[in-house]
Amino acid sequence: METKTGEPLIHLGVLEEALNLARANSLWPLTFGLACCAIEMMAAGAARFDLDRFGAGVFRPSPRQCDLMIVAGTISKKMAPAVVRLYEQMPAPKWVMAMGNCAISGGPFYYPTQYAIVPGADLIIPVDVYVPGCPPRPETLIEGILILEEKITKRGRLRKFRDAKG
Amino acid sequence: MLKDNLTKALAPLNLEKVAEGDYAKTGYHLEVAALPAQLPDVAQAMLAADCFLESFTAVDLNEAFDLVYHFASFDELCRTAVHVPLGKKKGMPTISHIYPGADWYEREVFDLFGIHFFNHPNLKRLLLPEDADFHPLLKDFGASQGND
Amino acid sequence: MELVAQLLGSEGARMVVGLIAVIALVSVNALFLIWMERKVAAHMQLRPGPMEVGPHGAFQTVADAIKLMGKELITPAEVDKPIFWLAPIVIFLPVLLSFLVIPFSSTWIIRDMDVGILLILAFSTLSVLSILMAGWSSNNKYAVFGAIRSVAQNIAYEIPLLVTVMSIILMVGSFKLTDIVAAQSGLWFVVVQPLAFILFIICATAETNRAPFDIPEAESELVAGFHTEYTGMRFALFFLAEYTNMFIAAAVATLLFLGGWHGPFLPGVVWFLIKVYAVIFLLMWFRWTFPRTRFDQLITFAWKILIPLAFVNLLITALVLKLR
Amino acid sequence: MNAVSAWLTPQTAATAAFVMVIGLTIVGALIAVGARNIFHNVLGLCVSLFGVSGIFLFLNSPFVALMEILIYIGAICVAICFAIMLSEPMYLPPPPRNKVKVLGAAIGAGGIFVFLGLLLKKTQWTAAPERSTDWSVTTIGHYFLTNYALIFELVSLLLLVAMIGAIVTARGGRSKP
Amino acid sequence: MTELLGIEEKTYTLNLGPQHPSTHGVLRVILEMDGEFIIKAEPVIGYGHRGHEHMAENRNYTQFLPNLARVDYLHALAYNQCYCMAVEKFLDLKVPERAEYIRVITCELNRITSHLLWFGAYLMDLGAFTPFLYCFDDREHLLDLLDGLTGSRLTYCFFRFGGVPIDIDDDFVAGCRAFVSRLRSRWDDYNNLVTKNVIFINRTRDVGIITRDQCIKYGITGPILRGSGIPYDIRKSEAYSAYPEFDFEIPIGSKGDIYDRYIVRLAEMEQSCRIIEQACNQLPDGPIMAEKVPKRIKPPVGEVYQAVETARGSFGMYIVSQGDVKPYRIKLRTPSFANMSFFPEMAVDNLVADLVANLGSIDVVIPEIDR
Amino acid sequence: MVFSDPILLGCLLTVFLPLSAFALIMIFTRDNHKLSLAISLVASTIPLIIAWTFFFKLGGRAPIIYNFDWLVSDIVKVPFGFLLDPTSLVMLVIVASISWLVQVYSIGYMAGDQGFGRYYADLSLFALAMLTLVISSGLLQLYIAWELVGLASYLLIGFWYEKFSASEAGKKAFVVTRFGDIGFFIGLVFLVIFYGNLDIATVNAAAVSKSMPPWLLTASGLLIFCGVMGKSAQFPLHVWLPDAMEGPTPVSALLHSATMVAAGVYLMTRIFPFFAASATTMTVILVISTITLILSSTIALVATDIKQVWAYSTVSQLGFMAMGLAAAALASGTLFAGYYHLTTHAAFKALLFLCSGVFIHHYGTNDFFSMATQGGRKLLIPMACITIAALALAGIFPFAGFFSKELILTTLAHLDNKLWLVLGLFGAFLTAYYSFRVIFVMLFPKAPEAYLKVPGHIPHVEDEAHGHGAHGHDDDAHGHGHDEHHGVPWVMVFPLLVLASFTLILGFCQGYLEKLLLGASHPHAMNYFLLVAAVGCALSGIAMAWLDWGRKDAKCVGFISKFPALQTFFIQKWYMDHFWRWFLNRFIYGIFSKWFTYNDRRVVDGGVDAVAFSTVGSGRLLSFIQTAFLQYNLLFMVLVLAGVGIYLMMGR
Amino acid sequence: MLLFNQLQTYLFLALVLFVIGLYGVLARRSLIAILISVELILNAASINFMAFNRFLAPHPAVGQVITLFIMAVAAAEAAIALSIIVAVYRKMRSINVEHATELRG
Repeated sequence: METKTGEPLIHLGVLEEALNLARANSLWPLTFGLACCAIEMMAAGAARFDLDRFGAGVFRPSPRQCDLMIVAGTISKKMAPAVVRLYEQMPAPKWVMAMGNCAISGGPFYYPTQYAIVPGADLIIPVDVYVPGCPPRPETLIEGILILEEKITKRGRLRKFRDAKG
Repeated sequence: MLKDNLTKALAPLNLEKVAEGDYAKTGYHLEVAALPAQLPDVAQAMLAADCFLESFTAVDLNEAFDLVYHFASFDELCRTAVHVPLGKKKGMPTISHIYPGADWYEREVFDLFGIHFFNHPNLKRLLLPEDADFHPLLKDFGASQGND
Repeated sequence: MELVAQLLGSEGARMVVGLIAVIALVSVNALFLIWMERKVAAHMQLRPGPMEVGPHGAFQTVADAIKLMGKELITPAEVDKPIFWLAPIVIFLPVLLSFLVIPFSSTWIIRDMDVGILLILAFSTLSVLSILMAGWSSNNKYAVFGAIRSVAQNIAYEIPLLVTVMSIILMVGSFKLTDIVAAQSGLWFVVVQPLAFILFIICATAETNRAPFDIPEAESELVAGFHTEYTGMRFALFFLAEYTNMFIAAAVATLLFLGGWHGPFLPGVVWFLIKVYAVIFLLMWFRWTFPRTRFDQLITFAWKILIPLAFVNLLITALVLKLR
Repeated sequence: MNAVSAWLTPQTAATAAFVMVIGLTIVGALIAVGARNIFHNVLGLCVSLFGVSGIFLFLNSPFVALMEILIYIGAICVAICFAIMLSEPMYLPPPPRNKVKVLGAAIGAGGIFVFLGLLLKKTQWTAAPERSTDWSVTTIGHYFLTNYALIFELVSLLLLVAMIGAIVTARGGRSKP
Repeated sequence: MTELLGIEEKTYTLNLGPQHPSTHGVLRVILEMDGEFIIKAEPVIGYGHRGHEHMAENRNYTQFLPNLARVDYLHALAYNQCYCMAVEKFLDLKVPERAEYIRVITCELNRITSHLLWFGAYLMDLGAFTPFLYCFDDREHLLDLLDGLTGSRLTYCFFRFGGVPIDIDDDFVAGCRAFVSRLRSRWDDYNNLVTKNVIFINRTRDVGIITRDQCIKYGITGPILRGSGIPYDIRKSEAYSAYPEFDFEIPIGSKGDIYDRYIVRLAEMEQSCRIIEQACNQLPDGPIMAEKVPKRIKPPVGEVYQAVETARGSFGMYIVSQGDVKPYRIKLRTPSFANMSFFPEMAVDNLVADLVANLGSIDVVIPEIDR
Repeated sequence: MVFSDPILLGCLLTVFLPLSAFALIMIFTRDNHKLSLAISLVASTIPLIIAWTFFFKLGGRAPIIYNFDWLVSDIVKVPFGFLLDPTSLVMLVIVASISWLVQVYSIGYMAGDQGFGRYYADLSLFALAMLTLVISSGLLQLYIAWELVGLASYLLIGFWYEKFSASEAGKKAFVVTRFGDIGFFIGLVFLVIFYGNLDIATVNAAAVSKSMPPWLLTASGLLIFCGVMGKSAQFPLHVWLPDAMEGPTPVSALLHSATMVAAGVYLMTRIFPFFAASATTMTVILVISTITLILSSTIALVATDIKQVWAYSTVSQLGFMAMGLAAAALASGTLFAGYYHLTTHAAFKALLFLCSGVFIHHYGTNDFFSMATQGGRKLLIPMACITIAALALAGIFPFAGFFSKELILTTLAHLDNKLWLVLGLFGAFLTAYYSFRVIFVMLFPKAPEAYLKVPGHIPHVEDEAHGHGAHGHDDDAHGHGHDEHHGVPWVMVFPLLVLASFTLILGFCQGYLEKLLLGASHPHAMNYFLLVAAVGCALSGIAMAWLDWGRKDAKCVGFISKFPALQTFFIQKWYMDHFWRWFLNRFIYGIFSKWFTYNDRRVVDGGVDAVAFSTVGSGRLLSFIQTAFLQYNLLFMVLVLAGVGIYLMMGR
Repeated sequence: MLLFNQLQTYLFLALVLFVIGLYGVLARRSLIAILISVELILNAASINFMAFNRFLAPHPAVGQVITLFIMAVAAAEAAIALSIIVAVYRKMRSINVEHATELRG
C-alpha cells in the first residue's frame, strides 16, 4: 500500500475545509517584535490599518495561544535560540511570517564579516510567507496575511471563497 | 568657567597633556591625555566637578589601543576628551566604582575589544552571547574570522 | 430528602431542558459578547474592528472558536497533569450551575430556589479555586503569580460584594431572586441604594477580573497570567468562562439593582437582556478606558475604602429598616 | 419499558445521587489526607467538602449546604491555597514518610473507629417527641439573635480577634519601602 | 534548619523576556524576587545587536548613512542629522540656512512621532489600550507628511552631507501647520483620558524617582533627566543647526518620578509644535545644498565628537578618521544605553508592576542600546 | 417611624452624627485637616442645636422614653433606647455646648498639629460616647457608653503619644478607671441576676417602691459607686485625673473638668432614688467624697502647674458635688443641689481650663509663675475671664458658684452631724485660697527671683510645655515663642466669652432649673448664718491669698510653709501614688510572685534534690512521650482513649 | 428504608470522615496538611449535628445554627492557623511539624 507522505489518511472533506477557513480567518499573531518592523506591525494593528478587520488583530502575549509568528526584525545570533523556542511552544497548526528584509535574508546588515545576525529566519524555522520591505509598510503586512490565508485555505479568505464557490 | 576649574583640578595629577580643544573642529573644549593608572584620579576630579561620563570607547590602533573617555556637564557647555593609550594585552583600572554608569561601557569595550578591566564587579560579555570567542571590533577580526 | 426527591422528580424534565438551554445560551452569549467586546473596543479606538468575516464580522468569533477547537492541545512536560486538565472544566461548571437560579422573567427560570442569590455567590467563589488550579499546575512562574494575585484580589473583593448584597437581602427579607425582583416592581433598588450599586459594580468588575482590575492576567506584567500555558480549547474554556462570568455578574446587578425583568411594553425577557447587556457594555467601557491599577493599590482600595463603605451602607440600611 | 420505569423511581435516583455524594466525600477525604502533594490535599478537601455540602442538601438544608460551599470552599480552602503559595516552596520534593508515625496513626485512628463504631451501634437514638417543621432561614436568623445571641456575640468577637491576630501574626514581611 | 532543607533564601529568579509584552522588543531582565518584590534586577542586552559599529568600518561614509535610521528607528532624522553634522565638521561644509530649517522641521516632526509612540506604548504597558490607538491615529497623519517628503514611513534617510536632497513646498508647510493645530486640539483628550486619571496618577506618582546625583553618575539624559529637574537640552546648550533662532522652552519636572517624565514628554511635544510653527513662519529662501560638496567623501585625519538631542536624550557620534574613504572607527553614544544602565538600581525594592512602569518610562529602543 | 418622629430623629442624629464623623475622619480624611475639621464641626453643631431645642421644647414635659429590643431572652431583657427627662436634658445641653465650644477653641489651640485630624476624630468619638451616655435609657447601654468615654479619654490623654509621660498618663487613667469599672460591672451583674432589668426608670421605681431587697440595694449601690469613684476621680481612685492633664488643654477642659468626670456624678443623679434608698451607701459616699474634697484642696495649695491646680480643684469640686448628693439623700432632700453645682461647675471650670489653655498656648509653659513673670496679665480678655471663673469657683456673689455652693452647704447643714458642714466650709476656704493664689500671682507678678523659694516651681523650663515645641510644632513657623506677643485667635477667645457669660447668668437661673428638674421651685429659706459663714470663708481665703501672694511685699511662700511637714505631705500628694505602688507590689505582684517562688523552691528544687538519681533513668523512659513532638503526644492520647473506649464498649 | 433516610448512615459517614481526619492529624508532617485534617474532623461534627437536627431534634433550626457556628469557628481557626503557619515559615523556613520543636524542654 502506498501513501504519499504528508497526506492524511482520511480526508474529512468539507469539515477540513471549514476548519481551514476558520483558521485562515482567525490568525492570532504573537506579540513579538525584534526591531524596526515591530513598529510597523503595531501600526498595522492600529487605527488606520486595523488588522482586526481580518480577524488577525488579537495579539496574544503567550506563544501557547498563537497561530502566527510574525518575525518582525533582525534575528541576532543571541536571539535565535529564543525564537526557535517560541516557535516550538506554539501549538500546531502554526505559521511563520518573515517580515522585513532582515528576517528574509539579513537585509542591509548582511555583509561578509557580519558576525551578529542570522541572515534569514528560514535558516532556523520554517517560514510560510515573506513580506519584503525595510520596513514593510502596513499595507504590505496585510497583503502578507491575505496571502497566508490563501495558502491555508487554498482559495483565499471568506469573501473570495464564497465567490469561488458561487 | 568650568574649563578653567577643571584645568586647575587636573593640574596636580601630572597628566601628560591638559590642553584647550578646538570646539569648532572636534567638539572638545578640553583635551586631556593620561596614563591608565591616572585615570581613576581623573574620573574622581571630573565627578567632583559635577561632570558626567558621556561616552567611553576604545580605538584599535593595531599596535595599541586608544581609550577615549568623554565627559560633559549638565550645567555648562564643556566637553572633555580624555585619551588613554593602552598597550595590547594590558589591563585597565575600572572607574565603575566612581561612575556606576561606566559599568556597562567597560563591559561593552571588554566585549568588543577584549580589554580587561581590573576590579570590575561584573566583567562579562554585554552584547554578544556569553559563549562567543571573538572580539569583533579588533582590526584583525575580519581576517581571522573570515566569512560567516 | 423531600427536596431531593422533588429535584429529581417532576422537576427533572424541566431541569434537563433548562440545562440544555443554558449551555446553548452560554455559548451563544459568549460568542456574541466577544464579538461585542471587539466591536465596542474598536469603535472606541477609531477603527472598525472585525469586518470581513460575515456582515460586520459577525462570524468572527465563530471562526475563532472553530479554530481553537482545531488547535493542538499541548500539555507541557512539567505540569501537574490531572489538575492542569481539570482546571478549565472546574472553572466552567460553577458558572453553568449559576444559571439554574437566574430568573430571566417571572416565569423563565429553571429553578426558583429559596436561597438563589446565595447559590450564585457561593459558586462564584469557586472560580478562584480553578484559577488557582490552573496557575499552580502550570508550573510557570507567571501563572503562579497570576493565581496568587487573583486569590488575594478575590478575597479582598468578595467581602464588600457579599456585604453589599446583604444590604439588598436585608431590604427584601429573602434570598429568593424572584422575591428580590418583585420587590422592585415600583422603585428599582439602584435609586434606593446608589452607593451599594456602585460598590457592587466595582466589586463585580474585580471579581470577573476585568480592567482596571485585571491584574491576574495583566498582559504587560504577567504575559497571560494564570492561563499562560493553556492552548486551544482549554484556553477557549477560560475565555468562555470569563465572558459567562461577566454575564452572570451583570445579571445579578440587574436582578438586585435594576429591577430584573420589570419594564414597560416589552416582554420581561427582553427587558432583562437589555439591562444585562447594558451593564456589560458599562464593564466594557471601563475596560477600554482605564489603565490597570497596581496590585497593592488594588488591595488597599478594597480593604481601606470598599469594605468600610460596604459595612457603613449595611449599617445604615439596617438602621433605616429597623426604625422605619 | 415498564421494568425500567419501575426501577427508575425518584427514590432510586436519589439513592444513586446519595451514594455519589458519599463517594465524593470519602474519596475527597482520602485524597486530602493521603496524597503526597500538598496542593492535591487541598483539592481533595474541596471535593470532600463539596460532598458534605451535598449531604447537607440531603439533610434538607440548602442554606447550610450553600454556606458550606461559600465559607469552606470559597474562603477556607482558598486561604489554605494562599498559605501554601506563600509558605512552602512548591518545587521541593515532599519529605519521606515516617513509617512509625504512619503506623501509629493508623492504629490510633483504627482504634477510635472501632470505639465509636461500637458506640454508634449500641446507642438507641430516640427522636424528640414533638418536632417542629420550620426549616426557614428566617428562623435560623431569629435563633441567632435570641436564644443563641451570646454565642453569636462570642463568635463575632472570635472572628474579630482572629482577624486582628492573623494580621498581627502574619505581618512583618517585607513591605514597600 | 535552612541547611536541613537545603533552602538558602526564599527568593527566586524570574526571567522577564527576551520575549515579553512589556520589554518593547528583545530585552531580557533577570529578576531576583521575594514575593512580588524585586531584590535584584539584571538586564541582559544584546538580543538586537547587529554590529553597526563594525559595519561602519567596512563601509564608506555615504554607505553608512542609512544605517543610522536603523539604530533608533523612532527618531531616525536626529541620528541622520548628527552623522551629517559630524561629517560636515570634518569637511568644513557650511549648510545653507534653508536646509537647516528643513532639517529642524522634519527632525521635530519626527520627535513628535517618537513621543506619541512612547505615549501610546507606555499607556499600554499600564494596561490602558485606547490611548495607544489614539496616538497611532495622530501619528499616521504625521507619517503621511514625512512619507510624502522622504519616501519612507519609519527609517528615514533624508539628510545628506551639506544639506537635504529635496526641497519642501507650500503643501508640506501647510500640512505641518494643519498637523500642529490638530495635535493641539487633542491635548484636552489626552489630559482627560490620561493625565487626570486617578489610576494613572497613582501608578506613576512617586514611582521610579531619579535624583540629580544619579543622573550624573549614570550619564542619564533626555526627558528622564529633565523630569528630574535638570534643564539640560543639547538643542539649547550646544545650539546646533537652526535651533538658536527659535524661541522654545525646556520643560522640567520637580520630583523626578515617572509622572514628571510623562509631563515633560507631553510638554516637549508642545515645544516641538512651537518650533515647527516658528520654522514654517520664518522659512528662508535659498539653496538646500552646500556648494562644493566633494563627490568622494574623504575626511582628513582627526577625530570629531558631535552630539544632538534625540527624543530619548543625548546622542553622540565619535568618528575617528585616518584619511580613508572608510571611517576608521565610529562610536555611537546612544542615550538609552546610559539610561538603561540605571535600570537595575531603579527596579530594586519595587513591585513587578512598578518594574513595567519604570521600564516603560525610560522609553527604551532596544536596537539603539544593542546597536 | 423615625422620620415621622422628630424627637427620635433628633436623638439618633445626636448619636450617629459624631459616630459617622469619627468613622469618616478616621478612615478617609485624617490627613486632610480642613475637611476633618469641617466634618467634626458639622457633627457637633447639629447635636448642639438639637440639644438646645430639646431643652426648651421638652424641658417642662414628662420624660420621654424610647426603648428598642436589643437582647431579649427569657430571663434578661436588655433594651437600648433613649430617655429624655429634665436630668438628661440639662446634661445634654452641657455636654453638647461645651464640646462644641471646645471644638471651636481647638481650631486655634491645635492649629498646625500633625495629628489634627486624629484629634477631631477622637473628640467626635468622645461626643458620641458622652451623648449616648447622657440620653441612654438603660444601665447597660450607659455602661457601654461609659467605657467608650473611657476609651476616648485614653486616646485623648495619650494624644501626644510620642511623649512618654502622656502615653503613661493615658494608660494610668485607663487602668485606674477600669479598677472602678470592675465594681460597676459587678454591680450591674448583681442587678441583672437578682432583679433582671437594667432599665433606669424601672430600677429607680423599684428602689423607691422598696421592691428590691435592701442588701441588693446596698451591695449593688456600693459597687456601682466604685465606677463613680473611678470616673469622677474620688478618693482613692483620684490619682489618674491630675496625670490626665498631659493631654491637650482643651481636652482637659472638656473631659477632665466639665463633662466626662461629671459623668460619675451624673450617674448618681441618674439613679439617685436607687442610691438614696440605701442609707449605708450614702454614708460611705459622704465619707469618701469629704475625704476627696479636703485631700485634693490641700494638694492644690502647693501645686505650681496651673493645670494641676485646676485638676485638683476639679477633684475637690466633684467631691463637693458627691457630698451634696449624699447629704441630700441622707437628709431626704433632693438631688438638686449637687446637680446644680455640676452645671455651674461645668461652666466655670471649663472656662478656667480654656483660659489657662490660652496662657499655656501663648507662653509655652505650664508653670503659672513663669507665665506671670513673662507678663501673663497682658492678655486682657483671658485674664478677665480667668478672674471671673476663679471668683465663681471661690463662691463669690453674684457668680454661679456662689449659688450652687450655698445650696450644697445648706444641704449639709440639714445633716444632724455638723462636722460635715464644717468640713464643707473648710473646703470652701481652701478653694478660695488656692484659686486666688493663682489669680494674684498672675495679676501682680513679682520679679522671677521672688518665686525661687516656691517648692516645685522650676523657673524657665520650656520643655515642660504641653502645648508646643515638644510635639512636632514648629515654633518659628507658628510664632508661639513666648517673647513674641501677638493677639490670641478669635476662635479661642469666643468660647471664653460664651462661658464667662454663662458663669454670670447661671446663678440666676437657679429657680428655673429647679423648676425644670424637680417640677417645682422651693423657695429656700435663706440661712443667713450659713450665708455669712460661706462668704466669710471664701473671703478669708482670698484675703489670705492676697497676703501671701498678692500684695507688693508678699513673701510668696504660702501660709502652708509654716508647717513644713504638712507641706511636704501635700506636695507628695498625700503619698497616694506611693500607696498605690506599694499596694500593687504588696498584694498583686507580691501574692503571685510569692506563690511562684514557693513553687520554684519547693517543687522544682526539692524535686531535683530528692529524685536526682532516679530521674536519669525514668527521664530516658519518659522522654519518648515528652519529646515535644506534638503528634506523638497526641497519638498517645488517642491510643489511650481508644483503648479505654473499646474496653468500655466491650463491657456493655 | 432508604439509605439516605436513616440516621445511622449519616453518623457512620461522619465517623469515617472523623477517623480519616484523625489519621491525618496524627500522621502528616506538614502543618497545612494537619490543618486540612482538622477541617475534616470539624466537618464530621457538622454532619453529626445536621443529622441529629434532621432526625431527632425538636426544632430543626438548632442544628443548622450550630453548624453555622462551627463554620465561623473553623474560619477563625483557619485564619489564625494560616497566619501562624506563614509566620512559622518566615522564621524557620519550614512548615514541617517535626522541625517546629523549639518548645522542647
